[in-house]
Amino acid sequence: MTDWLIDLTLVVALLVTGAATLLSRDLFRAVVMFIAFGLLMSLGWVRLHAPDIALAEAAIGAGLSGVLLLDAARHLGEVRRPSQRGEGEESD
Amino acid sequence: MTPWLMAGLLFTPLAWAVLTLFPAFRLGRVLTRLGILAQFLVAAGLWMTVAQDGGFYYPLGGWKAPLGIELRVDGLAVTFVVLTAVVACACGWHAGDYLSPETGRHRYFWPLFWFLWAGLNGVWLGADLFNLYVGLELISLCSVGLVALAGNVGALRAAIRYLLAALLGSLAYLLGVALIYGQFGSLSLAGIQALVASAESFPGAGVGLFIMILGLALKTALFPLHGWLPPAHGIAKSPVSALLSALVVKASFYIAARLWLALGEELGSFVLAQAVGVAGALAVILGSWLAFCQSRLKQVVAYSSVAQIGYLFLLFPLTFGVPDSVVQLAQQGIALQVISHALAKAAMFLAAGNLILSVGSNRVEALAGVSRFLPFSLFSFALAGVSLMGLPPSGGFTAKWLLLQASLASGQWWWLAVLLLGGLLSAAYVFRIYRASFVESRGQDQFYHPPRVLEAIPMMLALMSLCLGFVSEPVLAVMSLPFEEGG
Amino acid sequence: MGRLTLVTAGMVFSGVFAGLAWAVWTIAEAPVPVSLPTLVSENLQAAGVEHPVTAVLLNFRSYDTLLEIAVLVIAGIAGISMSRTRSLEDPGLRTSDSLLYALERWFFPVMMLFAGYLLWAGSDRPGGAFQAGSVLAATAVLMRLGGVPMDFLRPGVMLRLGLTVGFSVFLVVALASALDGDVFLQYPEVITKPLIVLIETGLTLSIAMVLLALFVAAPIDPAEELEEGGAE
Amino acid sequence: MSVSLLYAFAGVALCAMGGLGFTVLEHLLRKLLAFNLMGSGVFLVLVGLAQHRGVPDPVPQAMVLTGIVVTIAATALAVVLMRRYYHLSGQTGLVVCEERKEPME
Amino acid sequence: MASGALLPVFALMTSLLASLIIFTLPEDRGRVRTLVNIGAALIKLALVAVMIRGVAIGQEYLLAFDMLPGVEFVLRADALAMLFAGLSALLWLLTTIYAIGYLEASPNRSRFFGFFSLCVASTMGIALAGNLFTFFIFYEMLTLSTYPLVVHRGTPKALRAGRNYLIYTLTGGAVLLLGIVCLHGLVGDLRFQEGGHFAGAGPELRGALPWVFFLLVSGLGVKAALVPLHGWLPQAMVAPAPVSALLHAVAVVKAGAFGIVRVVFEVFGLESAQSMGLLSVLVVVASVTILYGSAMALYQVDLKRRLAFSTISQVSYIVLGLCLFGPVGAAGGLVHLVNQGIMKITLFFCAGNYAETLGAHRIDELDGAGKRMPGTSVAFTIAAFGMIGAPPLAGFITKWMLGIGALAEGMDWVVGVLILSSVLNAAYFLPILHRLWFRERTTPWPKEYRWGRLETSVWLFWPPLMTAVMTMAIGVFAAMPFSPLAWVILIVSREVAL
Repeated sequence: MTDWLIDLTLVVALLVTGAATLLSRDLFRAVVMFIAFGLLMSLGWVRLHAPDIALAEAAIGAGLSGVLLLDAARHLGEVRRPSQRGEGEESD
Repeated sequence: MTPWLMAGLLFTPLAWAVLTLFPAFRLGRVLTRLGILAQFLVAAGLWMTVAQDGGFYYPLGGWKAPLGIELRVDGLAVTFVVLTAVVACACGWHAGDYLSPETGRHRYFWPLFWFLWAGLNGVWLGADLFNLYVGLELISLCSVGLVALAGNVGALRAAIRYLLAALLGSLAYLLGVALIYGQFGSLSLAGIQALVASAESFPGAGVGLFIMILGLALKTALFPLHGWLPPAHGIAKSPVSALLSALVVKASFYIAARLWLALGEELGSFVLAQAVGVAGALAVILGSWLAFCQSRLKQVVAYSSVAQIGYLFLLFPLTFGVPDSVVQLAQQGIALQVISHALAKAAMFLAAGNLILSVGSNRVEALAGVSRFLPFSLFSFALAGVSLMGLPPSGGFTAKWLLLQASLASGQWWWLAVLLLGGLLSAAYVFRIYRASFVESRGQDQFYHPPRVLEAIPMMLALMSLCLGFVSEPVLAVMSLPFEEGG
Repeated sequence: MGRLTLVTAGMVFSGVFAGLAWAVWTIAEAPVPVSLPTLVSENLQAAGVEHPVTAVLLNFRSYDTLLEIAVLVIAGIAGISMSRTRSLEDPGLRTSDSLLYALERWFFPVMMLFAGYLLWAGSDRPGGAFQAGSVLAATAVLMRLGGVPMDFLRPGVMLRLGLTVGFSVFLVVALASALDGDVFLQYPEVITKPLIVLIETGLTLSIAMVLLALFVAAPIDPAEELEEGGAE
Repeated sequence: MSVSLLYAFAGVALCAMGGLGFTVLEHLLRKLLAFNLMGSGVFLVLVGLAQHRGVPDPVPQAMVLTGIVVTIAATALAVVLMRRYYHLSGQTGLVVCEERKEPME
Repeated sequence: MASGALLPVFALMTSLLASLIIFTLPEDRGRVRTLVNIGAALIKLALVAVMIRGVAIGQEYLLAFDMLPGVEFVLRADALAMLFAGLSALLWLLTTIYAIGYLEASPNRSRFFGFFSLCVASTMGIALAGNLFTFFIFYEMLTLSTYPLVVHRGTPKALRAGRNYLIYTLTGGAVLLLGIVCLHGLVGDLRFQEGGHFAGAGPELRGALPWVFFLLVSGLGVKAALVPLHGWLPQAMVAPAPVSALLHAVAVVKAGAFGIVRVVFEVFGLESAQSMGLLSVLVVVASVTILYGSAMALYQVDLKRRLAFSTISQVSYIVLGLCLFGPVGAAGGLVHLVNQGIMKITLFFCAGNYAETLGAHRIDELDGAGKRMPGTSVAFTIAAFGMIGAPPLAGFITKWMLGIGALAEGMDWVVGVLILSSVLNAAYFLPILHRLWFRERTTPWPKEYRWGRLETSVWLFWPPLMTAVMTMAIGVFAAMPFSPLAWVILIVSREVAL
């Protein structure tokens, strides 16, 4: 019973963070939600008897891609006025 | 002998990919050309081995399916391996003279090219669902990297669009694999095929098959999921476009076709088969129409790929719920179509690249006077066009003939109209190019004349696609070779 | 994006959800004809490692792993081909964040140790090259954000060697295994475990390197040199 | 119904959510996030469905490990491309701002 | 594979190789090109002559291999093939000579002669094809190789004509392909066979065969310019004169007509086609085409356009002959394949001469041309009288045979058609002759060139005279062995078994 409760909570939390990732208006916030999602996923993998994946998910999913995306979110802010450069056909 | 051939096939491209990562463009070119020759010989050798002794399963790591990964080396697979060798040979050689060595990032063309080749070989031989997924991803990432090599904004946008589409497609495929694995507990295609044949019905796995085909259709750019293809193929460097159109889209189609032929009869449905066929028919007609409307030369060729891919998907309706003889006809027709389109489209893109190089513009109107001063480049383009139009004696014609026969024999006469109309529409866009080139506007020769090698390569490819019709029978004979027991 | 499109897409994906859920449900009800876990545990003896996941990754289905590393290397190559080629090291990036700076003192050595442990543990317990590699990469990314100079990230021979070392080792082993007439990737029985450990070490390095290279390959400062790139 | 199956259903939901986000969202980075969600969903289905009888199955687990690595490679490459694209064009979407662009040539 | 199998291949290859060599020649190597052109034409003529001799004594020339499982590529020299092959080999030689003179100073000659040879290679293939599949291969090759010739000048008008030409012929090709595939689906791969295949066809086939026949004939009818499928032909007149000559006399139009002959004689068989009621429809179409073409020709002021409509009308004589369901009528139709070719090529050569030498394109510009260019005008006159059907010229033979054939089969109304058409022929040719010989020139020629002693260039002067002489010879020596009529009677005797 406790197992079920834990798993149910975890699943709901997963879905909520996932939805929050997609819905949040602020890009930075979305990425933070995604990192949280990654951590929860990692827990989920533990619950699925997959410690290997859990470790990888924690390191990659939450850690690495989190940092990567955060860094990107910081730089890909708002739409800049486009530069004058043409679309470029094949330049040869 | 066979082990060494397999080694050559699977691992030389990988090794060459590592080797060519280190030197600069020019040395990479030399290395690549050596490797190309070796690979070509290996592919031809394997083809002859299989043509003599029949196909076999090759268990990697000594572990047989379902535990390990087996490669399925049969007539169809080796034919495609040889096709890849021919086209990659041509494109690689062409690229060596076409790409400018002065541009720094062009050096990365070589490793990506070799990885792509390795991935393609992996897919042709693959018989394990998950292994095919990895192979697909390998091919996709290589292709995206190659598209992005063009370096400008348009190329980046096209590359991103392509990457996103390819990733979505792969994920859909993987989801299907998850369902199928859940159902059967195995990843080996042959094993699953055997399980499916047992009387039960597997609705869940049917959904899996559907999703996989959907994902693969996205990766193959089946109408209406084709949006990513024209920008990517149109803007990439010409040898890259040639590789992508000739081989890369075929890889995902090949997987879809193998899945369908193995599992379609049991897991598929008539509606699904017809729906895929209708999408293919729409692709043929609308793709040709869009190709006709393009103002840029390479966009015309790219949209023509969308149209030609449509034909391939007629495989689905023509092999569902029909007698075995019809299945055979349709299968042979599609295989020929794949081969002839690969050769013709590679020739066309390479020739288009030469033309663009010569006239200095990508626009169709800029071709005025080309037929007078650059007849050779135009002629390779024209010969490739013959195959695309499905006119004799090209491989495109024999393919069309078989498909016409199959649709008649299956009683699904409505595909006849698609096949015939598609041929006429493709004539419309191909002849639009010729027409532009026959306009006499300039008095003298102001064009750049590309080196002979660049002109000779598309010509050879075009001639091959043209003469494929005459040798269709022996080619098909190798493809339908039976399996050697055990292996 | 109009409201109509949104509603349509919503409906489509509700349908997708329903269909998939139904498929999962029916599949769960049916018996599974083939049991791979049994097969794996039966053959674990011959695999050279005790941990089943590692055995699958590096022995039973090692070809997948080989191609997967190839995918990583490709992503790395494509990534550095896009970067400004002069240098991947960007001095402008270094933050003087005191927290990171403090972390550097004790956090990094611990992480290194942890990565090493994961790698070593892989053969009989959860852990292995992927985890170790990604921990290593994550650490390096943090170090880089913390301003530690990384000269080896210049796109020179060293970087490429680093990118491909794991892949090359794997490839050499694969080829060598066929030298005495066996099939590819079939390790000689006696030295299976050392070979796997060797491959894993190489992979760890390469995975870390690729991920790091991809992280730093992105152009950092949007303000600078807009003219660079397209026109060559 | 076992616990694993619950995760499989969660995976299905994530797939649908991610797919919706992937098609509807315009910002490239958001698309990428949606893609990652979808990927996680697929991995959950893969392992959850295979293990629904309670036996841990190392094969799908290994597959997911491979899948995660492939996904991170693709994600990282996508980020590189996107930032490069943004760097050159100032755009964060593929179609969004094309109307606002000044006429070219 | 004996030498017998190789002769048809050689005959094909001579022009194919010639075309490849010419394509690679640089523009300024005029001499080499001329040498290759004429050399290949002579070799081909010799090869065809050898084969004609062989066929006459009953020798078999056959090459066959599988192109697809169950689908053969067949080259075979039979009597009917030799009729067409002989015609095209002969006229190719003359047209090549003519074209060399005609295009002397114009650009793109390598391209032109390359495609020209390719075109003849396709014609040869059409003649030698041993089944519908092979026939189709060369039939489409012909379409492709004539397109560059039609648009050769690159003017907007030429490009437009080229586009229409393609729309018509490719659509026709698609319909033909559909017919061939349907036939293949019904009965498998069929070689052409004297007497046809369906003499004893069961009722289940008889239901489907008329549809197949309809598809085949309407596909072929596009090239044969049967009304209402003739729209492309008058427009294609913008092509240079040698191209028009070739298109009308041997290549495109004749390919269509020849295809219909093959289908009626050697696929369906004259008797079974008749018993299925297929020919009675065709005979009406042919009659309508004959009258329509002649009537339309009356209204044309451009000389080449008038000739074009005349072609539409004349080619249908061939079809008409087939449909008369009798050996005499059939012989009349077949012999017109040759007769019309020789007469029409003469007319086009002459029209080209007027255009090149005098700059005269319209009929009302020809006043007094007979004095300025007597040789050309004599040739034109002979051919025109031949077309009208004046004895003892070639055209008379045709009309005579057709008339007798129609009467023998009790189709008297056909004789009416023939007479009416002859009257119309006279009505559109005689005014031209009147202008040539009996009008005085009052104004200077639109654009005159002078070539030394002769009235025009040597290359342009002789070909029309030679064909004019042939026009007479065919009529006068109709009874000699190896004359077209004698050969046709040989064919018909094999087809219908008299």
